[in-house]
Amino acid sequence: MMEHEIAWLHNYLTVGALLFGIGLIGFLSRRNLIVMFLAVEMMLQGVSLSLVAWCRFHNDGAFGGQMLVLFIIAVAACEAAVALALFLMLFRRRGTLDIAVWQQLREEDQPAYVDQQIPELPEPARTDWPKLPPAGVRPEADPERTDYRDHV
Amino acid sequence: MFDIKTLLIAIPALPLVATLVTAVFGRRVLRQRSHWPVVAAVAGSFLASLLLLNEVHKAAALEDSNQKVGYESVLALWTWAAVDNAYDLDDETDAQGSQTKDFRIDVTLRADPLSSIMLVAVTLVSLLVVIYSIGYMHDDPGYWRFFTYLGLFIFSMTMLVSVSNFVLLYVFWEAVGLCSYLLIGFWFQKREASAAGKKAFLVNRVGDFGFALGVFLLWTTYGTLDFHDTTTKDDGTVAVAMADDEVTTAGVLGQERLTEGNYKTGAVATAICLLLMLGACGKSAQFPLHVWLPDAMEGPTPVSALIHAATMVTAGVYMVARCSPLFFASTDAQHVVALIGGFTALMAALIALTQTDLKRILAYSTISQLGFMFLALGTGTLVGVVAAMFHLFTHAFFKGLLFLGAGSVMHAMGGVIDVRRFGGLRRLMPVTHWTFLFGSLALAGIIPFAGFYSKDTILLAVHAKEGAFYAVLYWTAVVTALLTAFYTFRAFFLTFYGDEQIPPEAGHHAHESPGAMVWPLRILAVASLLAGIVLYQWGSFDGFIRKTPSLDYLARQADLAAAEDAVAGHESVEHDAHFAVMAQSIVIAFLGVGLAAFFYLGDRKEIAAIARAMDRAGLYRLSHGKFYFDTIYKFLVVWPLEGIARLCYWIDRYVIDAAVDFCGMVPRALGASLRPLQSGLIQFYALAMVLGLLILIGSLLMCTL
Amino acid sequence: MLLLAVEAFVKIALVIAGLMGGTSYLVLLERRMAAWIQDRRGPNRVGIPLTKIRIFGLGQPIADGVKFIFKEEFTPGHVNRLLYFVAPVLLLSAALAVFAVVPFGSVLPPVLGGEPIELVIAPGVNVGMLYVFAVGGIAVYGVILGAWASNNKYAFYGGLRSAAQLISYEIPLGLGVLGVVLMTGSLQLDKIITQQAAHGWNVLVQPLGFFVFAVAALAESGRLPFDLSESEQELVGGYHTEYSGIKLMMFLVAEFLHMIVAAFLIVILFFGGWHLPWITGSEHMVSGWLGGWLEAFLRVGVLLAKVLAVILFFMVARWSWPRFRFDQLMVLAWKVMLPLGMVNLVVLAVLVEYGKQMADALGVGEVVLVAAVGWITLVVSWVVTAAIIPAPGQSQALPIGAADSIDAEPAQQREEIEP
Amino acid sequence: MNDSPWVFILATLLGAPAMWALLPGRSSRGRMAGVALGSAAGGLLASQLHGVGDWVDSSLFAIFAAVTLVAAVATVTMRNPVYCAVWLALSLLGTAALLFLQGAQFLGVATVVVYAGAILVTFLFVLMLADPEGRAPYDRMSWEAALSATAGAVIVGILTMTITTVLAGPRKTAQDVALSNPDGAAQAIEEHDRALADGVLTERHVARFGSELFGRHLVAVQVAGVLLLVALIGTAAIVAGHETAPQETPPEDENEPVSSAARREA
Repeated sequence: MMEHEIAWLHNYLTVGALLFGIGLIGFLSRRNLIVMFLAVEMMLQGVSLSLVAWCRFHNDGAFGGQMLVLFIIAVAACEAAVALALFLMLFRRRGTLDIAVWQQLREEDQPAYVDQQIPELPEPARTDWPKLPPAGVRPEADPERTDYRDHV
Repeated sequence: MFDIKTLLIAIPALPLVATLVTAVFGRRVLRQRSHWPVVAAVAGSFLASLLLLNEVHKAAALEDSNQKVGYESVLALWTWAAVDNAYDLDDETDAQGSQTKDFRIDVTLRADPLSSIMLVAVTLVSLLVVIYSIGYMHDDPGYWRFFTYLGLFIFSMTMLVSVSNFVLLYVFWEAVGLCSYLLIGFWFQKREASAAGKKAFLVNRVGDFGFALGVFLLWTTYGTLDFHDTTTKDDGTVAVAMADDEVTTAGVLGQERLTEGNYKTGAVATAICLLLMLGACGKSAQFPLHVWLPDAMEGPTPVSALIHAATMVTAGVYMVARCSPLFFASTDAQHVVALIGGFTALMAALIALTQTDLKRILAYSTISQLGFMFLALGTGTLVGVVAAMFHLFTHAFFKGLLFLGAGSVMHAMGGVIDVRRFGGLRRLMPVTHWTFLFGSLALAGIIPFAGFYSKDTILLAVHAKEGAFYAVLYWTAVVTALLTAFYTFRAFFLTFYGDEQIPPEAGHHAHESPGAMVWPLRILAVASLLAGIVLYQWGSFDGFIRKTPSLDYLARQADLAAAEDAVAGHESVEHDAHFAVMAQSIVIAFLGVGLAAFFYLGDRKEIAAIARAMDRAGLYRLSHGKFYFDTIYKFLVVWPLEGIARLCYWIDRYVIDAAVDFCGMVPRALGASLRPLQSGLIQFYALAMVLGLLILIGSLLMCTL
Repeated sequence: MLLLAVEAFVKIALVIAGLMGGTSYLVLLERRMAAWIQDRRGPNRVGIPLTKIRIFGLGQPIADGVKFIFKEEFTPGHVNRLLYFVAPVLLLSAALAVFAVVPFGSVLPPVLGGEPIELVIAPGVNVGMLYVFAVGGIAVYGVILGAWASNNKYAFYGGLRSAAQLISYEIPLGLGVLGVVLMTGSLQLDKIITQQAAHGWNVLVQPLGFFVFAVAALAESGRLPFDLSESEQELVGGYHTEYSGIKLMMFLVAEFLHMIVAAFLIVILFFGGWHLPWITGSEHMVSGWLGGWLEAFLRVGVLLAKVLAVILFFMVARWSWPRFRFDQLMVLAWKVMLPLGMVNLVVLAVLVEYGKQMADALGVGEVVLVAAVGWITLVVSWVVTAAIIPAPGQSQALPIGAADSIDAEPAQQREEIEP
Repeated sequence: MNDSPWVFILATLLGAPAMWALLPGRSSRGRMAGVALGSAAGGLLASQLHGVGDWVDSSLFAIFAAVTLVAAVATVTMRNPVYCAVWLALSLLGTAALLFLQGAQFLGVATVVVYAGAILVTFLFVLMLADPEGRAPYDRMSWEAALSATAGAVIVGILTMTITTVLAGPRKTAQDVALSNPDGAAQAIEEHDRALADGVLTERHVARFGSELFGRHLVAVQVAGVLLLVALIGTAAIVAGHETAPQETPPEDENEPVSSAARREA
């Protein structure tokens, strides 16, 4: 029924717009390169939803909207591969995924952006390590060579 | 197999290819073998020129019965530029009834007696000079560069001679000028050499400017710049006109204009001729633009021989000869040409008397001889023009020979060229001595050497003209001939006779030059001896070169005049005059040689006495100081120009630059205010993009709703 | 509607029960196979509890299961609790979800006069084969998240290896499937079976595709030549090092389920599914004796027998071949399997497009021609590959990390030369 | 259709501070407030949803949409990047389900296979390799959270308002005409459903999709293939060319662009 078709379209476009917007916020505000990229993928998903909705609304027998989404997926795959390679290179250079480290392209006389305050990590909860049986002497643990990371 | 068209293309193409090869591979691959491509190419060109001469000779002989004026064969290669409706015919219509004409430049080559004989002379001298250079330039660090430049020059010169169009003529006119500049300044580390190159270039600019104006005036006057006639075909293409094409556009020196004598007279003609003459003065070093040629001797001696004696400097003569119908239309212009030629000849000879630099003596001699040629051209008669070309031809040989000989001496003396510092070299350098003697005899005009015949024909031509003006010029020429014989043998005796004296710079070089240098001397010596007799006595040069269309035109005019004269019965008078002039010329030549022998083979005290006497009168200093032309130019031209340049510099620095700086300040200030936007933070840029997107969507929304 | 729901529910229950029971007894079977291969007896003692009846150790799976369920479930203190719990559940559900589109027979004759009952949980899924891939892709998360959440370096290495391996081998797997899909023209598994029943089994027609697919499927199931993610000798237990109790059982069952899925897919895609010539008929619908019931059950039996045969092959393979090194694993995926899959696909595409014309021109049957070309392709590519890829002894590849130590010294020298 | 743009504006106004509060850098109490605000905004939006077909479709849509959006918000706001990726995977699954609901079966599966199965796993891989702890300081900060939240909210507001106003505007289609005629309504609906079943909702969806893809869009497919190949080669070149690239020493100059976070890392 036509009313329903409009409702379908309306709902999907709303969800698409929201996905796009949330992805945009994520892209703008997150500092981790990879999380930024995830946000971009989310924006693409928002667009894909809208396209498919329009395809259905117009009852497009040629699947125009869906085709476009398919190519979006293909391009996203390329983009992901190249971006990932670049991220790896950046990470090898500086050992961090922080995007704010890469700001050399600013004008020469401009001051660098420096974070004002870094929220402290909450103190990790005390871990109850398993106790050794009484027969043995507890070995001296080398903090540099622990098998466990201190926290997840 | 070797038809005229193939040969015409081959003659310039071979040196061009050689130039490219040498330019590309010379520095790294060929190195001390850089001469091979050029030698091979120029030898090929020379052979092609000979074949071309032969073909043209045969063809010209066949043409006799035809209606055409002279013989010419034009080869159109491609269209270089074309502008439709470029020329307004003011109230005239051409054969198609059109009010306007198209401007087009075709790359065309022509073969006629004048160009073919020039090509032979150019390529022969080039070949010998190139071979000579192998010995002269060996071990020079710029060996490959020298041969590249030489190849480029030979290409340009052959093109200059064979093009059939004023624009291309101008192009290659400039090209040879460029080569001249490059080669004068070949040893650019030497301050004098680079300054001389610059001077030559700048002085030539004055002449070339006049030449360019002349070409413009030609275009507006005649509506074409082609030498030959062209025809418009049905399909709109333009081609070289053949004999039976009906609709043709008359070229400046084309058949149609020549047969009808359709040349403008009066002020326009005089203006054209004078402007062209200005160009010729620059290139051929005539007064008042002669000052660059002596300084050009700073270049390597083969260059002096090839460019500044035998070929390039004669381009002016060639051009005036080629355009003789234009000059024929203006008596005033003829007078100017003759006056300049006569004056230059005398002046340069006077300067040459006292110079001590062997090459400069020869340079002033070249100026003087070129003056002779212009004097002959200034007569405006067929005899005169042919005489000028004849002298050009022979002069190329013996002046090339003299320069090469001087180079040989210079080579042996370790670069010393001052005649006061060496002497008595005849035993040390026998071949150079003998060949130099041949050249000197030819230059002095001793019978039966080539110079005698050509100079004699010039004197005859001038003598044949009536009127006080030409009478004065004739006696000037006679005096000049005397001076020529004197200074030539002065140089010869100072160099090769007297006590043997070798400057310390010579070192181990003080011996006869190597074979590559000696053999060209021998060949040129033979040419200097025989060229005159062979060509003059058999009359073949005269008869052949008259087949050139522009000269044939003169011949027809002369025939008309001769028909009138025949009534008056001048024939025998001329014949008598001929012998008189010849006798006079012989006597004068021997007189000059004798005087030189008297002064310079004998006791030097007499020279000193005369020199002191001359000095007291100020004459010696005047001559030795080259009539102070350089100083005069410095006061009249250089200093005012420098003043203007300083003024311009000041204006540029403090007015124009300040304005530009101010203009630059504005965006800089703008940029400074916007610079914080370039924060380098990627997310800031993304935010800016989003804001832009918002504005875009918002405005779209406003429009839609 | 209700009937449909009931039917689906019954089928789901049947499949899950069958899979769970089958898995537990396959574990027993595997242990017995291992014992047989290693010339020992294996678990043969557990029978009916409280009696002395041993029945060849058939009670062993029940005992194992009970032990797993009642064992203390120890959760280390340093794990990321949420993902630590989610991972096994995710893995097991993904492994089970694959069976939604995998048929375990053809159809049953109509019971209540309605439509015949399809012996697959979700009949008529257009994208059947792709669905398998999608769910397989989700399964990777179970491994990698469990490994990360364990917060243990052995588990972490196992997870990373597993992720790389699974992603890499999905490509040859897909290429192998594409050949079949190209022949069939459908992604639905039951249609693929019907097509083979009509035109011959794919294993005869495209042996190269079968080879590629079988190797990739073995790698995807993570069994021994390819079990780098959990290799006991290096990584203790790989991604489930820190797991115990029922969560460990979930991982192990899921692993077995992967193998079963691989076996099912190999059988369905290449061995004709339920089809056995001259015995089971070749139409999708059943007919014949007992209203078709006999044929229907015969088909189920044939299918399961084939699957069991493949599983047995897997088990023999497990105890016969040594484990790959990781770089060899990657070389095999990207430099051998991928090109071979491409070759297979290209050859098949040409055959599908021009096979009929060529067969007519040569005067042979199309199937014969395609099969001949397929076998020639296999032989040729095998020879070429063997010529190109160096034998293990001559391999230039170095273990990961070895290259760094070799390069380290020159790098230092370079730094000294270039200030 | 009782669409009122004001509801969307209100939801946007609530959503922006909700996102701001949820983004990294706030206290946990602020996050609770963010969750509350976000739920309110979500509820407002949900009230604007339209019924689609029968209750099964409607509820399925509501569930999938909720999963997608909640997972999306979680993706953006999680402090631990591994969690971000996992939530994005869930969001992608929700998207895939929504695509299925629209009849785009192939795309749904492709999304899961390519995005969730390959791309995201690779990212997870790198994330785990790069920062196994997941406790980097830069993940606990955001850049200008308020500004970006506002920008995103404004975009969403504009988009949704456009949707409502445009779709609610007067439309004259054949179906509308039929709908205005009560007698023809049933027939029109039937016709439309049949058309849909023949069109995008066709039984043979994948076959039709494939024939369109390799028919009309063949060139685009080729181009996409070339693009993928180029990306493959480029990636290999980028990574392989710098196998032994030394770790860049941090610049000594204090004015150089190193955030304090990076310095702490070092």
